[in-house]
Amino acid sequence: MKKFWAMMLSLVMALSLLAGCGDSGSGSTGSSQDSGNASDGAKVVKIGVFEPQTGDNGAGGKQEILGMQYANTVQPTVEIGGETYEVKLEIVDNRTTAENGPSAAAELMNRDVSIVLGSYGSGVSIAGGKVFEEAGVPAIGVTCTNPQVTSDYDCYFRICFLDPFQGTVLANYAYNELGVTTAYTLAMLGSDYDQGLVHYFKEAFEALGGTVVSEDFPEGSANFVSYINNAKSAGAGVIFAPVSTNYAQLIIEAAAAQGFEGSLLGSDTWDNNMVLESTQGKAINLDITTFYQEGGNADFDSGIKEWINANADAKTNNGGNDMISAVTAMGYDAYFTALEAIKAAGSTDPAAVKAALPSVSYEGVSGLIEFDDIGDAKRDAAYIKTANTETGAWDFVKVQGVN
Amino acid sequence: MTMKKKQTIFMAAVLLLLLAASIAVDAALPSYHIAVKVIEKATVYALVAVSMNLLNGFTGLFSLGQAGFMLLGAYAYGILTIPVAKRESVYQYFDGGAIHFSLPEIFAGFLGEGVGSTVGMLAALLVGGLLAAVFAYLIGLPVLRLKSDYLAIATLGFAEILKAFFQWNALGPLTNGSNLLKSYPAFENATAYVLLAGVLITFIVLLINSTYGRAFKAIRDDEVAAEAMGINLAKHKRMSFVISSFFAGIGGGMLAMYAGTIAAAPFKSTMTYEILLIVVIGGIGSITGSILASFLYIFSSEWLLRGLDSGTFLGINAPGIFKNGFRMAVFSVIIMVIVLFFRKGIMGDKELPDLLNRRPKQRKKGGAVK
Amino acid sequence: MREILPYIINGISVGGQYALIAIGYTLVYGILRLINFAHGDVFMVAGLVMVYATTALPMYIALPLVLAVTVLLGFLIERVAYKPLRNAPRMSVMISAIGVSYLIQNLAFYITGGVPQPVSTPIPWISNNVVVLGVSTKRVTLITPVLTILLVAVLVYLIKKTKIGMAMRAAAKDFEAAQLMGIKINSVISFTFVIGSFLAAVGAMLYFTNYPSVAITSGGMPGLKAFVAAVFGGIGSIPGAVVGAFIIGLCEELIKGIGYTTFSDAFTFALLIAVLCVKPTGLFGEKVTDKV
Amino acid sequence: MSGTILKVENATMQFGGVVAVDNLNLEVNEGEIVALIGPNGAGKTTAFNVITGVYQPTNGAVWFEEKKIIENHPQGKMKSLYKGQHAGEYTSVLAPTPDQVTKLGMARTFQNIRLWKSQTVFDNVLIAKHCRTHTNFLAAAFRLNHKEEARQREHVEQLLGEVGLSDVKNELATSLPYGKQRRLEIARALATEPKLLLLDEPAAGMNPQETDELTAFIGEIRTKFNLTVFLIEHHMDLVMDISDRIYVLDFGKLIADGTPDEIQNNKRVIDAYLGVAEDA
Repeated sequence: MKKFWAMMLSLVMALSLLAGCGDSGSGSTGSSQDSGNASDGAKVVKIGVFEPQTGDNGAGGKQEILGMQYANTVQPTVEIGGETYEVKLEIVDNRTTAENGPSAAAELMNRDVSIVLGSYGSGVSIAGGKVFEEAGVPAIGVTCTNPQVTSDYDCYFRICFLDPFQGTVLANYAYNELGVTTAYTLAMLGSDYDQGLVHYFKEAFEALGGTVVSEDFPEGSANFVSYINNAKSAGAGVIFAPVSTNYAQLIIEAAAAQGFEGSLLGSDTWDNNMVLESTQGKAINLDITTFYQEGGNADFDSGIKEWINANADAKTNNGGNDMISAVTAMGYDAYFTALEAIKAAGSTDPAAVKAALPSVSYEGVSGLIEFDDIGDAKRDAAYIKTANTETGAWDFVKVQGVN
Repeated sequence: MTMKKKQTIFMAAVLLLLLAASIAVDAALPSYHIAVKVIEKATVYALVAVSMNLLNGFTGLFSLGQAGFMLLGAYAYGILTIPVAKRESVYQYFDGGAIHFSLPEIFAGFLGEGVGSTVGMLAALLVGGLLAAVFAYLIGLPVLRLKSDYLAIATLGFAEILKAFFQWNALGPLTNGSNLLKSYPAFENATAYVLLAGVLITFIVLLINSTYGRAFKAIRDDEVAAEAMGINLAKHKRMSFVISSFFAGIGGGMLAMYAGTIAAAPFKSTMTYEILLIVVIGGIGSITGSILASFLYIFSSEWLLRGLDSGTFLGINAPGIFKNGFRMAVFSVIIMVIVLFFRKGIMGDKELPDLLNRRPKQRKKGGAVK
Repeated sequence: MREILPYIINGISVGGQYALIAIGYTLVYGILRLINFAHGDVFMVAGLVMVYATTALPMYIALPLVLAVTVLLGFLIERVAYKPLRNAPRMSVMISAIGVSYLIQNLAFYITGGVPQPVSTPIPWISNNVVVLGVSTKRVTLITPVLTILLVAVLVYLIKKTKIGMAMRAAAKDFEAAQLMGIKINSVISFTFVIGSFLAAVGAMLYFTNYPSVAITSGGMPGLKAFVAAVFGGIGSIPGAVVGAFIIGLCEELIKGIGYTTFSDAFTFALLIAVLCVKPTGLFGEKVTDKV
Repeated sequence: MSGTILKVENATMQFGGVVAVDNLNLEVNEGEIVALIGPNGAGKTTAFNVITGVYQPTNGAVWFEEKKIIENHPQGKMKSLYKGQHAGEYTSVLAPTPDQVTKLGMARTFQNIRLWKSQTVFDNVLIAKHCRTHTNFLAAAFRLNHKEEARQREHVEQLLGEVGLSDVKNELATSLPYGKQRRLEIARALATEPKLLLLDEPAAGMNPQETDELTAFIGEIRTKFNLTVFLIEHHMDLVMDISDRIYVLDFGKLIADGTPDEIQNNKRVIDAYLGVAEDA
C-alpha cells in the first residue's frame, strides 16, 4: 500500500513537472502573440504584480496592491496601436523574503507579463530583479527605497524617493524645524530598510551639528518601554524609528505610557491608518514623511474610498477601514505609469515597454513621475504630516526638500 | 550482496535520469523559467533536508539548528565571492567592508575565467561548509550531552544567537550588518545545482551505508546498547552533528546563490521547521524520501498550489476561500495528517530501491512484517 | 536608582507575563516530558479572540469568552495532536507539537489576512496611565506581577491540596505507576492543558492590554522566552518557572538599559544554553536518573 | 588459566543516601565461569554497571588484566554523605566510558534485551564490529576500507553460524523469538572480541528447555572463543551447572563466595537467598 502511494506521488510529480514544462515552453517562445489573445477574442495585456502578501511585509504589500487593483477598475483598458487591450493584473506573492523571490518572479515570467510592478521591500526586489533582468522584462519599484534596487539592474525603475533622500529630509526637519539637537534612532535588527534610513538620517543629522544615539531591537520585540527610557536618559528630543507598521504602533504605545515629551519621527511606513489610530487620544507628537498626502487629490480619494467600502476583501486588506495609505497611492500611480509606458511602446512586448519607460512622464496623485539615468524617480520633495491625536487624522505640515 | 548491487545500480540510474532531466530542462527553457527555479530551489532543499535527516533520522539527535548552520554557509559564500569592484556598493555603509578579495577572481587569475571562477565558487561553498562544521564542533561539545528535547531547544537558541551576531553593526565590515549581501556570482543553470547536490547527497548515502552510518543507526535505536558495544557516543554524535552541519552550510551557500541576496533575517526557526516538515513528509530515516518530499513541497508551494492563494485553483474560482494564506493552511493540515496518521511519511525508513526488491524479512512470519 | 527604576518596573512586569506562559510549559513538561511548542500560539490565539470578542461584545461577556475559548483550544490540541501519540517515540510527539504550532499560525494568518489586529477596545481601568515613584507607566504593568503571584498561589494550593492536584503530582512522578494506581491519566493530562491554557489566556489579556495589536507571530518570542524561563527555573517546578520568568524579564530589560539592545534576545538563549550545560535541572528542578 | 582477569576492589556505589553496592571485593580468573547471585535488589546489576563504566563507583577501583581501569573517591556533596568503608584510600579518578571499557576487551548483555530494533540480525552483529575498525569516516564512506569490511562481514557470517543464527540473519532482530534474541545479544557481544563476557540474567524469562540449551551454549562459546564469563543469574540450575565459582550479594554486601557445592551448603546464603528465591 505504502509502495503504491509513494509511486503514485512520484508519478504525479514527474508528470506535472513535464506538463508544466511543456505548457509554458510553448508559451515563452511565442510570448507576445500568445499573450495578446484572450479566449474571448478581446486583446489582453498583462501587468505582473510582484508583492508580498504573506510574511513580515504582507500587510504593506497588500495595501500597495489595493492601489493597483483600484487603478485597474478605473482604467481597465489601454490603447495600443489603435486597438483596445484589456489590462489584466497577474498578482504573485513573493512572501517578503529573498529566497522566495526568484520563483515568484519566474512565475510572473511564466504568465507572460509585459511589465512588473513591485515590490514592497528591497531585498526581495533585488532577488526578483535578477530574473526580470534575464527575461528582459521591465519592473517598476513602487516603494522599495534602497538605492541598490535600480543601480544593479537595467530593467528596474522606481517611482518613489530613496533612502538617502528621505533620511536627509527627516534629519533636516528634525534639526531645523523641530529645533532638536539630540536624536535617538531605533531600528529593527536585520531590516535593511530600517538600517539604511537610520544611516542616512544619522549622516545628515550629524552633519548639521546634532548628536545621534542609535539602538537596534531584535525581531519580534513587543516591549519598547526600555528603549523609550534609553531615549529619555540620552536626552533625545526626537525618536526616529523607521520601522514597520506593527512596531510603529508598539513604539507609540510605549512612548505614550512612558510620557515621552519629544517628537516621534516616522518614515513612509508610518503613513498607515493603524499607526494613526494608535495615536488617537494619546499625549504624543508624531511627524512623518511620506509620498502622498490624503486630500491631495479629491477625485482619487473619494473614488478609492468608495471602492474599498464596496469591497469587503479590499477593506480587510486595508486593515478594516478606508483610510488611504501612501503605499496605496503609490501603487495607483505605478499602474498608470506602466500604462503610459505600454502606450508609448505601442506594443505588449516587454523589450519595447522597457525601451519606452525612461522617457515616460506622468502626473500622478503623488506628484510628477519621471525617471533619471539610473531609473529612479526624479523627486525632490517629500510631504511632512503630523498626527492629530484629537481628530485621528493626518494634518499636512509642509513640503520638505533636501535643502 | 547482489541485491545490494542491484539497488546501487538502480540508484545510480535514478540519479543519472535526474541529471539528464535537468540538462534537458536547461537546454529547453530559459534560465528564468519557473521550472528551472523550482528545480534549483528543490535541489538545495533536498540537500539540506538530507543533511537534517542524517542527524535527526539516522542518528536520532533532535536538532533544530539547521537554519543557523545554513546562515553561516550563506554568509561565508557571500563574503568570499562578492567581486572586489562591487564591494564598495554592497558594503555601502561600511566603506567597502574589511575583506578585499574574492575567491572566484583569485582562482580566475591562474585558472582562467570560466574554470577559475567555478573553482572559486566551489571553494567558497566549501569554506562555508567548513565554517558551519567548526561551529557545530564547538557548540556540540556542551550541547550534545543533552537529551532530545533539551538538545532541540538549545540548538534552536544557538541559531537565534548566531542571527543576532550576524546582524550586529559592529561586525558590519564583515557581515554588512543588517544590510544585504549581493552581487555575488551564482551557478547559471539548474544542472549545476543538481550535479553538486547530487554529489554531496551521494556522499551522505555512502557514509550512511558505511560502518559509521551503521554506528549512527545503532545510537538512534539504543544509545545504551551502542555504548556498551564499544561505540563512543560523544565522538559519533559529534561526528554526525558536524557532518550534518557541514552539508547544511553548503546548502546555505547554495540557497544564497539561488536567492541572489543574503540577509540573516530569513534564517529563523521557521526555516528549520519547514525543513523538518519536509523530512517528516518524506519519512524520517529515508534519504530518497527527503529528496522526493523536497521536490514535492517546493514544486507545489512555488508553482502548483499558487492558485490556492490567488482565487482560482483547478479551474474553481472562489476568491472568498482561495485567498492569501490558504495554501499554507492546507499545507499545515496535510502535515498534521501525516504526523498523526501516516507517521512514517511517504517512504518510512525505506529507500526507493527497497520498493522494487521486497526485503526478505517481509516474506517471513506475520510478526516480521512491519 | 532613579535611573534604573523604570527598567526594573518594566522588567518585573515582563517577567510576570512570561511567568503566566511559563507555567503552562512547566506543567505539561512535568507530566508528559513534552515541550508544547504550540503553547506560545495558544497565547496568541487568546489575544486574537480577545480582539474579536471585545469589539463585538460587552466586556463582561467577552473576557470569560476568551478564557473559555482558549481553554477549549488547549484541551483540543492535547486530544487531537498529543493523545494519539502517547506511546510514540518522543521525537514524533515533538514534531506533532511543532506541526500544531505551524497549523495555528497558518490558520490565524488565513483568518486575519496576516494583518496585525489592533486592540481597539482595551480593557478599561487597567490600561490607564499611572505615575509610580515618579515613573509613568500603565496600570497593567503594576497589576501583572501581583496577579501572577496570586494565581500561582492558587495553583500551588490546587496542586498541593486537592485530589486532582495529587493525581497530577503522581503522574509527574511516575507516569506508568500512576496509571496502574487507577489514576485516570487522560483526564489528568487534559486538566493540565486546561490550567496551562487558562493561565496563558490571562497572560494574553494582560499582555495585549499593554501592546496595541496582536500579530500572528506575537506568540512566538514570548513563548520561547517563557520556555527558557521554565528551564531556567527547573522544568516541572512551578515556583521555579515563576522565579525564572522574573529573572529573565529583569535581565532582559536591564540589558537594554545598559545599551546592549542588539543582544537582548540572544542573551536569553545564551542563558538557556549555559544553564543546560552547567545545571540542566535548573534552579529548582529535581534530578532524574535513567535506568539501565 | 592463571591470571586474574577482573578484580573489583573495595567498590562502593552510593546513590544519594542509598548504598546500592557496599564495599564489593571479587576476582575473576582467566578462563573461569563465575556467577554473581543474590535476591532481587541486591545490587548485582549495579555492580555490573560499575564494572562496565555505566556508573562511576563512589569509592573503590576496578582492575582488568592486572591494570587499574576504574577508580574513584567521594567528591563534592558525596564527601559528607559517604557511608561506605575505605574512605580516603583512593585519591585519583579513572572514569572510562562504557565504550572504552568494551574496547579493553569486556563485553556485556542486558537484563532487559537491548537489541537495535530497526536492524537485521546480521547488522546487529556487524555494528558491534564497529569498535574494532581502524578507518576514519572519509575512508569508510569512499569504501577504501572494503577489505576490512569484507573481513568483518565474513567474520560476522562465521559468528552467526557458530551461534546458530545463520538462517535468520536477514530478519529484523525484534522479530526473533525470545530465546534467539538472547542468543543474538550474546553473539553481538562476542563480535566486539571480548576476553571477558558479562551476562546479565541471560536466562531470564526462559523455559527449562531453553535454559538447558543456554547452559550448553555458554559452555560451548567459552571454549570456542577462549572466554572468561561473569554472569548474573536467578536460574539456580544453570548457575550450579556451569559456574566454577559463585559470589553471593545481599543488600549490596558480599555475604559468601566459593564453589557451587560450598554455596549450596552455606547457611548464610540459604537464609538470605535460597529460602526466598522465586526461581530456585
